[in-house]
Amino acid sequence: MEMQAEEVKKHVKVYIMVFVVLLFLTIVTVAVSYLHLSVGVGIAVALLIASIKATLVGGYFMHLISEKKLIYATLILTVVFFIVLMVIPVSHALDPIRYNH
Amino acid sequence: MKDWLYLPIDGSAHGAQIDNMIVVIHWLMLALFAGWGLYFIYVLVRFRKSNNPVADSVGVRSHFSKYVEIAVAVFEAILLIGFSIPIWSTIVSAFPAEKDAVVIRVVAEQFAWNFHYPGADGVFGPTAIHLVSSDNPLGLDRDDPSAKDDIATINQLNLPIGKPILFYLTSKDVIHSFSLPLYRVKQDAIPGQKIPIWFTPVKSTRAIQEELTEEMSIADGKLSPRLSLMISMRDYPAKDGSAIIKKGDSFSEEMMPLLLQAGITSVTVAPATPTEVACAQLCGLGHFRMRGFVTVQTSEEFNAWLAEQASFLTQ
Amino acid sequence: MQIPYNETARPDTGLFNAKLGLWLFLASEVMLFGALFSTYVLLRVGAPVWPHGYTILNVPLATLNTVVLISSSVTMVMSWASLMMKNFGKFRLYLGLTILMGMAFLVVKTFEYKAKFVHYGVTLHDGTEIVGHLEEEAEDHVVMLPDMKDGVQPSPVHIGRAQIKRLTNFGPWYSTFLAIYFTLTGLHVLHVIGGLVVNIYLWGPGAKMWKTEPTRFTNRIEVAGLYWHFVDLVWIFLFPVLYLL
Amino acid sequence: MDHSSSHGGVGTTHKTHGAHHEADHLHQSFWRKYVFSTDHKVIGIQYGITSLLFLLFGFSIMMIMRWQLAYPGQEFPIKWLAHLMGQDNMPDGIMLPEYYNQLGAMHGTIMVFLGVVPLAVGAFGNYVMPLQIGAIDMAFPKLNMMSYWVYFCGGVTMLWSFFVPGGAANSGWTSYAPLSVIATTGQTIWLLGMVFLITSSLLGSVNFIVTIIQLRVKGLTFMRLPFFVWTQFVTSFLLLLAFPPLEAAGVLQLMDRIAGTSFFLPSGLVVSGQALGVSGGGSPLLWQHLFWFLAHPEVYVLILPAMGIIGEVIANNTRKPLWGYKSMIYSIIFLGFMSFIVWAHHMFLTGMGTAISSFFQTTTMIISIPSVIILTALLLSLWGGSIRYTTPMLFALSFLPMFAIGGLTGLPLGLNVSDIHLHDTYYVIGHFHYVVAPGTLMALFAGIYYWFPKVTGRKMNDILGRLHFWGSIVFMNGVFMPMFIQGLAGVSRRLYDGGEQYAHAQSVLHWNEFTSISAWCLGLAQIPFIVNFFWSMKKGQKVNSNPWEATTLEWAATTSPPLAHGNFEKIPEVYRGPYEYSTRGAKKDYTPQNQASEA
Ligand code: HEA
Ligand code: HEA
Ligand code: CUA
Ligand SMILES: [Cu+2]
Repeated sequence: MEMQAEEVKKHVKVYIMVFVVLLFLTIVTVAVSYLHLSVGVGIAVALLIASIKATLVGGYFMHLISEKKLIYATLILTVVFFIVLMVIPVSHALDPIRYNH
Repeated sequence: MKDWLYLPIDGSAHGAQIDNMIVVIHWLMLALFAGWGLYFIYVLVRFRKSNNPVADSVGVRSHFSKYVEIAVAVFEAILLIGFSIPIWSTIVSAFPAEKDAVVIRVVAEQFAWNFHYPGADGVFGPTAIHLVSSDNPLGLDRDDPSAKDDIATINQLNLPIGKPILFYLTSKDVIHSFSLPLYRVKQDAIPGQKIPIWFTPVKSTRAIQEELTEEMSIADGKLSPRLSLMISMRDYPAKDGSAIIKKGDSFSEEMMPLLLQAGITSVTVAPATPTEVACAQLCGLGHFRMRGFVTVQTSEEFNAWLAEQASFLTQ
Repeated sequence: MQIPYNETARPDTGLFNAKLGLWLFLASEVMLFGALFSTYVLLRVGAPVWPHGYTILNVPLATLNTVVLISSSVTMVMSWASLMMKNFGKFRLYLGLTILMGMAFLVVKTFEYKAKFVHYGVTLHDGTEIVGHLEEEAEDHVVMLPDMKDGVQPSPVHIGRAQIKRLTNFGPWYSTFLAIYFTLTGLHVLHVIGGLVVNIYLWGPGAKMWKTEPTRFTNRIEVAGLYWHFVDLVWIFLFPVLYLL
Repeated sequence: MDHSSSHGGVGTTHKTHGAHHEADHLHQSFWRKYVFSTDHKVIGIQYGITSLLFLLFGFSIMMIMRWQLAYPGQEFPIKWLAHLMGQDNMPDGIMLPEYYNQLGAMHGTIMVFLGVVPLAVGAFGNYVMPLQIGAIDMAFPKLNMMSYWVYFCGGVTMLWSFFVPGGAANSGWTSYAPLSVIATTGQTIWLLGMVFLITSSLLGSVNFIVTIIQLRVKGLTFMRLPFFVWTQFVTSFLLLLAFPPLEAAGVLQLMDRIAGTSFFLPSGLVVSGQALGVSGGGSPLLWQHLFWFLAHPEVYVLILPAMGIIGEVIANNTRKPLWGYKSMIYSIIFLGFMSFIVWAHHMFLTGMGTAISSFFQTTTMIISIPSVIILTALLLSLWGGSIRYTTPMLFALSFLPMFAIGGLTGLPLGLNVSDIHLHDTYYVIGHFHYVVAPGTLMALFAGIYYWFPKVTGRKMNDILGRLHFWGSIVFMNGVFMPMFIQGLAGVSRRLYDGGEQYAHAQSVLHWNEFTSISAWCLGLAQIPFIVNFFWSMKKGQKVNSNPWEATTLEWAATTSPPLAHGNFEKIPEVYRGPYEYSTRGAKKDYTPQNQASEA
């Protein structure tokens, strides 16, 4: 592997910091849920926090901040299809031409 | 082209738009196929090994193919923007107002079509699951005032000619597909959803029957499955003048020898029920026989039919 | 005969085979959970009412589990870092901790599931729904102890069988909320179990490889770690989506 | 990048296909060598044989169904076969509607998931692709073996489903809910089988992508890859990203069937007059979305490897490079990408407003353009060639007009207005069979005739091959052309009696008999192939390692068959593009990729 032991030591500090932030964000998201915000705001806040946490895990624990191009390309492709998959079935379900009863 | 394509008779106001599109697309397909097909045959002959022992590694140098591809793309764009999108937005996603239309609920089930007319008051009575029974497949609450005059039929759909018909389509169990091939209507019936569709019939069932009238040979003296779906379009008397079959009647096994004895070897017939509801979506073992009948008639006939149905209710 | 780039990275891609393979696998996993999240959204927007997760599920336990899983992710990455620093003893310790926390997660989950299965809901013909514990189940009636409401314990209710439209426990069949809850978390639990099996193998018999092929072994830990972090990542979304919203 | 020196066996030159090597592996037991082998070639052959048997099986059940369609309600003439299928399914030799539906669903499932894809990807991809990129094996040989065996379990599971109470799945290969949720046990088994098949495909696609990216030999850049490898590459991405949503859907449907959930069941269902005692609140359309999210990319999985084979065979038999190689590659990449956003063209009539349906018909029209470009490039590749009418070439050439018919008939289906009349009719059946049967199947046959010498060291017989070709092409058209006529007349698909009861079907009903007789003749036309296949293995004309004088590595750098483990005596190096045929100034009319200078 290209990485040297010295470098890894530095990484370890980062891992600990990330860990602390993750714990903190967990507490925040639980605390926010007790505020009983309106559904829309609640969802937005919760998803925002989850996304930050996911970015931290992906970026540092999974080393995505310094990964190879090939992996970025694969993940970007996946994310595009993921979004398609999230958006289209729902928009069809909300298509005004139909009524649910 | 339309005749070559075996498209069935079209009895609806909007159907011609669908048919035209099918025809236009098939012209495009034919042109592409014929053009490339001729090229293909030419190439296969000209560049066979014995005729052209050494290949030219570059091959085609012209940009002709690029223009063909662009032409195809342009043609598709025209079909999309010029035809498909605007037609869809008028015949599928825009609807006549309920007050201007004949409104009918269609409830599909394994394996029958229930039609629900609101009756004189124009209001559909409420339905409930626990009321569903074999006598009341819709689960109509007959105690409710608005349901008192509602008419429910099974597999028989009567429609007045020339008026927009607005259907609300749903299903009790699985997905079916409500298809009127001769009126170019098709729409899935999905449980839990109420999907509106509409069309205007412009040809009556009788007129279609006239159009489909044909001569059919009965020389083999058998009642073929096909003939059993037909009605006679003429009276056929025996030699003694007594009627074997009258106009509008269907054929039976017994008639066949009689007809032959009378020297009749071919008969003028038309489909008994040319306008049908077909179920187009696989819905179980009875999918193939989930067939309903459409009768498109004049407004007078339609009103008379409604009145007749209403009179059954009061009994 | 050795397959090339099992151990070292291919220069033009900068990757060894298993790492690329695992990322591709994770891409497919994203689509798998994506479809389920899409299902969740679709069911939710289609539902006339959708319960808040915290009214049905146990948020403190889930918070605990979140902390456990996040911690296990850290120890996982630390175990890899220990190998990078050639410290096999620490590696064993950290990977061991990861495994223990993975198991703890499963234990907590078991309690959560069990609580659901002894929780009942009854729907009456008039549409009212009573939720609580089943005290008594007789031929002609049942007795329900409704859940606490605003800190007050309501008294048990006697319900005649004739009134009941539907009486079931809080299994996946109870409602679409519980259906998607059990499916998502169940699938996630299966992923945790899969990760545990791999980690236990790498902690135990698989660790022999460190002696013979240390680089390949480090690669393996890195790849196992990627998977484990992904499992953590899925939970990071499951937790707010199911419990908090 | 040069790894050939690092490990034993690879760098050293063996004298002949041979002795030395066999000795290495003599101690391997029969099981390790032929059954649980990790050698990509053995696995490829395993996939090949299994999938051909499934193709034959899928075709056979369709030949039985075609009797019912031609002569509805009449006794099946082959008594022992009717007997074999059981009194419950064919009492007195007359097929029941339930059974017709089972056979129909299983025909679709078997042909797609157990026949064509495993043959195109599992067999050809596994056998040929590593050779074409100069790899000694797949990147993960053990995983490769697992893919095959998981596929095998999936196949066995599917066959088993015929024997459970109520028989096999009967809700179509599309398994639309709620019908599939309330169906008999066979559906559960079908779902289990699908979980196996999906898992197998996922393992396989990861392996393929890693192999293609990581194991290309020195000098083999992406733009020097044979077209076939490119098609396998894109195909693997489709499998990788499109299958998981179906897996999710399969899990949800299993939950609905086993755990009593209501993912696909809306509230208020009444089945056979009885209210269904479930919570309700689900969505039947969700299944369709998740299914077609896979199934549309899946149809390109059916066609891309076929196009790859066609590209190889055409370049080789015209003795010239593929015309527009680069544009073909960009086209398949674009095609692959677009195939993820057209799926709802299967759902135009599920209640769709202008906005969503316009989006999907637009993407559908856009996706037809790369197909047009690929086909055009293949057609133009013929110009200036020196065409050799070998057996594989005949099959490859027939693919072009057949795929054209199938593809062109996709257009009226892709425009929602014309789809109103054509949806769920035999027109759709005609459309896709033209692409998968006279299209893909003919390409797969081309591949078998083309690579047979590589696998066995012997050529298949040309006379039998021609017999097979003409019989197949004539009767395939006999089977599928009338379907357009019936479809335009409005005849629905999946009708047990072939439309006998419907008045609007009467004028085109007589075609059913014609179609069925063509199908049976098509069956007969396969006999020369089956005979040829087995006869040539033992008795076929022996050929050298490059009988077609081809340029790509599987021919140019290795023996036939390639060495049992490791493929190559010496790992080749690549100096040029894949199809350097008839290069000016070269001595021979082909220059292999691994040839350093144009001597
Ligand atoms: C290999 C499989 C395959 C391929 C490649 C395609 C290709 C296409 N398909 Fe097809 N399709 C299926 C398999 C396939 N399909 C299956 C299995 C179904 C049914 C599933 C079911 O319901 O059970 C289906 C159903 C289906 C539908 C749904 C119909 C319905 O249910 O109502 C639609 C609608 O848009 C559609 C469209 C298309 C289009 C636009 C293409 C385009 O990609 C085609 C593009 C190609 C061309 C436009 C040809 C170009 C021609 C030339 C350049 C001329 C050359 C001439 C000579 C050589 C002479 N297909
Ligand atoms: C890849 C997909 C594929 C293929 C290749 C085929 C091939 C064929 N199909 Fe299939 N078909 C489907 C996929 C496919 N089909 C699907 C998805 C459906 C829809 C199902 C549904 O409704 O849910 C369908 C439906 C369908 C129907 C409609 C049924 C209905 O709606 O009720 C019909 C009707 O004729 C039919 C016929 C045929 C015929 C005659 C062939 C022939 O072309 C078959 C030719 C086969 C061969 C030529 C076999 C060659 C193999 C060998 C010779 C083996 C040799 C063995 C060794 C050497 C060991 N098919
Ligand atoms: Cu109802 Cu098919
Ligand atoms: Cu499609």
